[in-house]
Amino acid sequence: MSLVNTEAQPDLLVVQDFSLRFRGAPSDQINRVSFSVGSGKTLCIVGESGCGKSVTSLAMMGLLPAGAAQINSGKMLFEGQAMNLADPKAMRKIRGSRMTMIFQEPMSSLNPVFRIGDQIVEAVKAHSDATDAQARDRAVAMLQRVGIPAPAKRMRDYPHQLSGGMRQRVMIAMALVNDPALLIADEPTTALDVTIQAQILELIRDLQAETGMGTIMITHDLGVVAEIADTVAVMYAGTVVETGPAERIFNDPQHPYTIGLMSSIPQLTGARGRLSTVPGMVPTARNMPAGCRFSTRCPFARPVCTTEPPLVEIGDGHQAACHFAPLEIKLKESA
Amino acid sequence: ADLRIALQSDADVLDPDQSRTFVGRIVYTALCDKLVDITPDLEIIPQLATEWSFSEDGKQLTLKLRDDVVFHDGTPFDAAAVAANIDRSQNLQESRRKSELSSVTGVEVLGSHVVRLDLTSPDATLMAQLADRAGMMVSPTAATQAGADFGLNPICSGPYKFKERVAQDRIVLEKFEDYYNADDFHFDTVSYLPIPDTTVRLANLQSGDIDMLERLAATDLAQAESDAGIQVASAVSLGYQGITINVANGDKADNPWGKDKRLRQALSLSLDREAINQVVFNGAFAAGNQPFPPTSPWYSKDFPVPARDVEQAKALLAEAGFPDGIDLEVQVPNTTIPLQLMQVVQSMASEAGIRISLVSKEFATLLSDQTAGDYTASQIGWSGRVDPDGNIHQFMTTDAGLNDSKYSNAKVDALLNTARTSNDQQVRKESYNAARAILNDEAPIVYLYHQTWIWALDSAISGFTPYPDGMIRLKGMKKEDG
Amino acid sequence: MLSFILRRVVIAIPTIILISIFVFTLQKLLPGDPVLAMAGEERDPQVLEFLREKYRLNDPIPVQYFTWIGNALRGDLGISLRTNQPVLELIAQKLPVTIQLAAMAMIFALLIGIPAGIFSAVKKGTIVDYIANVVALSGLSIPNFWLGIMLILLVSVKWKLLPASGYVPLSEDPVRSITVMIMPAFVLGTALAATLMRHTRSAMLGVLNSDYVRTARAKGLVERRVILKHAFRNALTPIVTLTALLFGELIAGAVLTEQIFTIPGFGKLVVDAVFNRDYAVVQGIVLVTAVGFIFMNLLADVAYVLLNPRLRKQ
Amino acid sequence: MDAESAADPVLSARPENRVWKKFRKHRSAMLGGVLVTFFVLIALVAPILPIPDPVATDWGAVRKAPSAAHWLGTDELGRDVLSRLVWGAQASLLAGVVSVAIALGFGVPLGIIAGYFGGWTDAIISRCTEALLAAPFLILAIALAAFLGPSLTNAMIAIGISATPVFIRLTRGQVLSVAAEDYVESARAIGLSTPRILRRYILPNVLPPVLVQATLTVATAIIAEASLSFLGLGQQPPSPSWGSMLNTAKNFLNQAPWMALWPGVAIFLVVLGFNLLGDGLRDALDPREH
Amino acid sequence: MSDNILRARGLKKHFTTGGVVMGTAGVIRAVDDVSFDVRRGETFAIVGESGCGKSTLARLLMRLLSPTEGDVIFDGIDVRNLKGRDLTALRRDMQFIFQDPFSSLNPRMSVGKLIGEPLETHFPDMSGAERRAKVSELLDKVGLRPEHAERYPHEFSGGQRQRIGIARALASAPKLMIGDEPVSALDVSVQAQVINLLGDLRDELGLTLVIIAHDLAVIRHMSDRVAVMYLGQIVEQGTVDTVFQHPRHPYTRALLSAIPVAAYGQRLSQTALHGEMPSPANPPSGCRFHTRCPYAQDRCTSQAPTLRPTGNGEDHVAACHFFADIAAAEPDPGRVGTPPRAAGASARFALYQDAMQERANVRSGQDQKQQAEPKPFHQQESST
Ligand SMILES: Nc1ncnc2c1ncn2[C@@H]1O[C@H](COP(=O)(O)OP(=O)(O)OP(=O)(O)O)[C@@H](O)[C@H]1O
Ligand SMILES: Nc1ncnc2c1ncn2[C@@H]1O[C@H](COP(=O)(O)OP(=O)(O)OP(=O)(O)O)[C@@H](O)[C@H]1O
Ligand SMILES: [Mg+2]
Ligand SMILES: [Mg+2]
Repeated sequence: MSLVNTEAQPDLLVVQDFSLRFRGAPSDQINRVSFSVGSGKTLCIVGESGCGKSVTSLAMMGLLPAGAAQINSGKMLFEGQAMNLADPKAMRKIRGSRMTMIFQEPMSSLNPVFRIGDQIVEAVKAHSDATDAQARDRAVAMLQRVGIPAPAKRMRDYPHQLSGGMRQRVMIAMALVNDPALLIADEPTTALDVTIQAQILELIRDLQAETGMGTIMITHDLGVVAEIADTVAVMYAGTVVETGPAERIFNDPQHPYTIGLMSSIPQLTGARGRLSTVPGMVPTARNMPAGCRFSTRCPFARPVCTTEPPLVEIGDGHQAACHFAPLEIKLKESA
Repeated sequence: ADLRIALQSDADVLDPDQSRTFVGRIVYTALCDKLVDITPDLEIIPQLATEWSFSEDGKQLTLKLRDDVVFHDGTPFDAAAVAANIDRSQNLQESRRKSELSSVTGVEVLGSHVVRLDLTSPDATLMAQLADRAGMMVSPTAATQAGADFGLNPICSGPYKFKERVAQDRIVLEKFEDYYNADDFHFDTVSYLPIPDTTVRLANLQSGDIDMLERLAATDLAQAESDAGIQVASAVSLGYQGITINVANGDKADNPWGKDKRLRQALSLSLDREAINQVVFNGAFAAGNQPFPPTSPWYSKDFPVPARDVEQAKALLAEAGFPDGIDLEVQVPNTTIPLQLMQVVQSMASEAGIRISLVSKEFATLLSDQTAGDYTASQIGWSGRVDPDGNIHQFMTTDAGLNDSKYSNAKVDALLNTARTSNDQQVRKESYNAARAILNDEAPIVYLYHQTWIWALDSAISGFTPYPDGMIRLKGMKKEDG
Repeated sequence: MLSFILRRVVIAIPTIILISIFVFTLQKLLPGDPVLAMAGEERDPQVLEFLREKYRLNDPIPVQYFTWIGNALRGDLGISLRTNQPVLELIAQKLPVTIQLAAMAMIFALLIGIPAGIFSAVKKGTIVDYIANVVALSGLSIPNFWLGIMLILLVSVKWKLLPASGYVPLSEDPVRSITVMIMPAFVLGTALAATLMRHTRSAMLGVLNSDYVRTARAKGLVERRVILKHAFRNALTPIVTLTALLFGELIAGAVLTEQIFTIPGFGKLVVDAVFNRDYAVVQGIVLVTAVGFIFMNLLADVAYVLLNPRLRKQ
Repeated sequence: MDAESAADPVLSARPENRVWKKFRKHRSAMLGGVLVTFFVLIALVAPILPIPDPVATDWGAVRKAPSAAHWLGTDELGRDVLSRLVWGAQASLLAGVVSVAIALGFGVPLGIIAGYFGGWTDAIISRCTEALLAAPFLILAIALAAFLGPSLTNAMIAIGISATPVFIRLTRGQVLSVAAEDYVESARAIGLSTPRILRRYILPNVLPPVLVQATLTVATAIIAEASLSFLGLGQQPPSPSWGSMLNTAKNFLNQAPWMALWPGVAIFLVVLGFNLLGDGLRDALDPREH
Repeated sequence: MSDNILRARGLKKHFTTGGVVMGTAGVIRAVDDVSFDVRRGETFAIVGESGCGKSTLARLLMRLLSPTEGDVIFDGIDVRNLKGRDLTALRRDMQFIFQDPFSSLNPRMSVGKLIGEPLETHFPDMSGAERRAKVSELLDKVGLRPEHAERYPHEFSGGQRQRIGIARALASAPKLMIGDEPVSALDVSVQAQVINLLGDLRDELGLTLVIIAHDLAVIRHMSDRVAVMYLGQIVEQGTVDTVFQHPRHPYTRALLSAIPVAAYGQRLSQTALHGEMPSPANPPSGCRFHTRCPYAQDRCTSQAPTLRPTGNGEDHVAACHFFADIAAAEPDPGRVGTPPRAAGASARFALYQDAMQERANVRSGQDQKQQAEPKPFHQQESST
């Protein structure tokens, strides 16, 4: 469905072994995270609330509060170039032009006191020498593109005059107005209801097909993932526990956490039995277990789980970080 | 040139018949001429009246007037104007000069510039009154027109005429070119600026923002004297400060302090007045024990400022039945100097066993409490008058206007009335001395000290003469350019 | 917008009446007889009684109040018992002075307080923030009269840089008028600056954490623009409300500063009037300040609406 | 479901302890605490300190500069400035704390009532607040001083009353936002009575900003006592207060600057102390701070 | 059984807005003429788009808001004019679970206090010790430990906090619990925990539940009957199975088709619904859905449809002029099941279930309900 042939291209963004620790925390909040996304492709990062999805994406944008966190390892290659997160100037150049982001909260992410038109125009002018008129034209075109009717008129609206869905579309327009190579969308539809959500997802898909933009979509809604992902990374407590093509993740999940996650979704068809759950909660930095971070909640946990499981390739780019992957075989072996 | 004078407070209404404040009188010296004036030695000298004489029985006063005088509005000054002025002072309902002229029964215009005042009885104080606000002549034309609102645009015959007034900011007078003696006045305008804070007043002089100030704080004297750019002049005032004790004014008088003169004597004895002067006023003021300062001819030498005698004070207390001391509550105006003064008094009296507690009140409250008799003792003073009568009669005679102590003694009444109606200096002096003998013993007012007026001037100013009445007479004053 | 303002004005009327009743009653309860207070050393009972009658001080308080408010409605605020000047004229004389002083003090406070507040919020937790706060708190704690006299002694007496006191109307000599006001405005402004600084700081701290500031950064805007445009514009609302409140207070609250710098403004007028029990003057000033107070709050509300598009009419 | 407890992050410290802990870590708040405690101690132990009688005059040593005999110099009546400073601490701190207590005592309940009930109650309270704000402080002070006597207590009452409107406004505004919180609605849903909701739900949640404002106002009140003394309505002579000391010293700024310096410094330090304390308290109570 | 515990009749709630500052007082018709019955012991669900008036309706039922018009009858009592003691009694019998577990608990009260408070109010005779025991029992019931009573809400995760809210609601032993989006703020795994808990409690205590949600899967999972709201009105109502299998109102159809399915290869072919929901301050004339309805005709713009039976089961009603035509033209959207997983994957899921079961059994000594077989949540008794 992609109009751009991405086969021969190197990955748009490669994150390798990325670790990050908040000031004063006893352990790394983000632990050796690796993933990549290609042009025109969509990577979905899923995981329970608080597992570090937003922190990771903010770190990539260089938007973590100054001095709050320290990066302990890892490198990021963006369009083949290493990004230096410590260089705010360089980051600012990329940010908003080549790499853009939409946030979870459409209600609060737009500045309430400026017209939406001005906010988009500002984004254009921050990265080009466009005249006011040119910038304005681009903004109007972009609003049109994201499906806002009468965009020239809407430019003069303030955020509060728009509904949640429209606001999120404005955010998307703002993110896309500079033709970014990569869009990071942090739970862009969580605050919206299903009908609006469907509209937004369709929009992102269309734009991607049209411009060849790579997308990282962060969510914990597996329905959304199934809808849009090419590849999926499942995160748990700051680590990537499983990653691979969407099809493999849904049809052949390997990590117990992924399985737990999948089992806890209520279904629209079939029997309405008791839901399966992942008991307990994500450990915080203060009581991070040694070794496998999921071990405290894993029904299969064994003594070996106190050592860190490597992310092992299962095939087709499908990797899982579990000593027992694939479960049904390994467990039998160990039993 | 402009002469800028800083006053301690803002003047009240600028109508000589209605005004009440000391600073107002300072403004009048430039604005309104009087029938007569005084010398620094308190002798009466001509101003608008060139000559005057009392009839044999002392019941008629004939005045000859200058004939070259016009009011600021062009109305000529003549005998009729005098008659109109006296009439206004006596009959304008708002007039506060009524009591000052109470002895005058009629005014006879004898010629265009001769006038005769008819009196009920001889009045020794009259000339002194005519040397002050009661003798100030306002334009009868303007006065008739403006009525009680005259003060908004006062028109007199002084060397300067009213230009503008911004409440609490300035009163500006400009030179009156038709003044008969205009050549003796060297400033084109005079501005009076109220600056209440003494430190700030001095700072303004030092920084050159003003040319002259009145009532320099005694404690700032040394500093002002050491400043080459500043000269200082001073004169002991006509007034006094003391502690008035409630002897018969309502229920509050019904206590040992009101009933037993020995306590009041003890209080007086417990104080070292010279030390008070030294501590509070750097010695610049004058210690006192009478309504007149020791330098005054009216001061009774028989009762010199008493030396402190704590033992004697204690003895008196014991005699009165308070061997273990006694409490006394004194109300004080809530300003710095009275509070400081009373703290010294408090400290000294305590050594004699008099335990003073101070209640500071803001002046309006203090005054109404005092009139109403709602006090035991009150620290208050009097700004002083040229004639001795003004400092004593209204305070010490039965039912007199300012007798808040409600002191009443027939003998004192008789003596003070005699002094008032006699034109014989000797008789007056003896009457005052006799009254003093009684009052010193009864002590309804414990006198403490006499203020000294201290002026600080830019050293470029010459020709200023200090007067004990605290006024600033501009005649002959000059400022060298520099 | 117009109807909003109109309604606010209508609401203000009972408030003003309430205030005038309140102050009137309170004044009448004060001890001290105005006529006696004014008489000072000259208390002729006859004259005093006449004056009491003349100024209707013997009437029952409600009658006095209705007389006063009746006259006030006809534009007659009475005359000063002390100087016989019409109160309206006094107010006309003082109002420009007071407004000039308050405005200059406010400008000082804004010029110092807001940048300092922004700066210390952005640099929260650093030594810069710490110093800014300590300086601000010193500004808050130094009594006005102390600072005022010290400034006069240093700047005027010692260095002879600025006039020590006095007031020149702006219309007469603008340069001198402003020069003379610099020190008092500064003295008056310091405490305000401190208050503003601390409020700006906390408002900015709140806003800097907001999602839309993050959005602005995500757009790749330079930091200065993010802070001054996106963050500060949103922090402005509480600051405007506060500024209006403070300005209202300034109009009546500059007593000590006016005393020291002998500025003939409302503060000194009202103090003298209170001490002299010059009721008409006090009442007149309270009326004007109350109106001013309400007007400032109205302005703040208007600004609030202008600053906050959410409150504007669709 | 008990499985969940296994991974429970056990946070042993109770919130109060954590507030205290955060507070203790707050360097400037601790500095503030030390300052305030120091002055409170001084005020308390003044009678047993080996210092001269604060009201003992000495005509021989009027306005003497600091020396070995008088560490901070003497005042216009030869009294020891250090001793007066120490004894004055009590009046000044009382002025600060009591007047704020008064303002809190009236302002917070009225603000809560106005904010929670709205409508007429609110209109009446708000209009009265405005009236109080527009009335000159001076009139209030004089009226109280006259009716009750110009003592320190009445100065405190006057300051307290005049500070009340601010607390009414602050509390009211805060209540408006707290009353809209879900947990207040949840309290109603559970069937709690209104007084209980006001006491348990509204009050504790409006209090933090009010408390912070209060510590700021303590400072303002100490200065206001100075201003009232300046107008003659504070501590009665010869008993010292920092305000009245400054007030007197004002007349001797030229000859005896130390008379003004020390009470000025003391006020500054206490004000600083309370403000730092207020800052620390706000940070410690704010869950977003860490 | 047809014993109705709660009846809503012609409920309306109109808010006036804008009056304060701008003078343009507008009327928001948040709930506009809603009637329904809730049967004793069933789970009744209300779904609808954000802003359609679900929360307002819930607050009306609880009498946290007074209706502009209409009545709520709870257990035969008209709730409308209750005051004082009677209102307290009502609140004992009817309890509320809030949408947001983070904001609905007073941050300054310990969990024990929070849960003990309704006990104090409703059972004032209870001694302190009894109350503490009861709090422990309640905590245990919702799967928390008695020690948790000492702690404060912010020390808990979202799921745990929602349980505290539930324990609190349970404290007064209510007959009816209304949950305003009790799981919307939670992520899937926590959501599953809370859904299970509510099901267990219902079975155990015989509660009636009214659940508000906008997640249809959740609703289908939990409830017996469902009402679909659009812009302040109920547009369709019926048993869950009927509504999900034979949706009649075009809005319900759109809703159902917009749900993304968490299974690979289930992409939605097209956007179900275009446009935005109109403002309740200015609702469209006629059928409120006509502005977005793909089947809208002239009549829809002028004439408001009323709820009428669809013929699919006695309870199924829908408010659309043309639902019969539409149903004839478009087949009911069949729901495709999850495609079969690879054999290994299926085994893995089974293993996981077993392991979870085992894990639960280990603790069964202290917690009986954990060892029960995955009980069908759907209750037989409620289907008619
Ligand atoms: N500035 C910070 N300082 C310290 N810890 C932080 C900070 N920001 C986030 N964290 C912690 O990092 C962890 C990961 O947070 P993050 O926001 O990335 O979660 P998430 O996966 O995006 O969750 P959600 O689905 O709720 O958005 C959380 O435990 C959070 O408390
Ligand atoms: N107190 C109020 N004043 C004015 N309007 C209100 C008030 N409460 C709710 N509304 C409006 O009523 C409408 C219905 O709101 P309600 O909260 O009931 O929606 P909801 O269906 O619960 O939405 P959500 O799914 O977002 O919770 C909305 O337009 C809302 O803005
Ligand atoms: Mg997140
Ligand atoms: Mg809702």
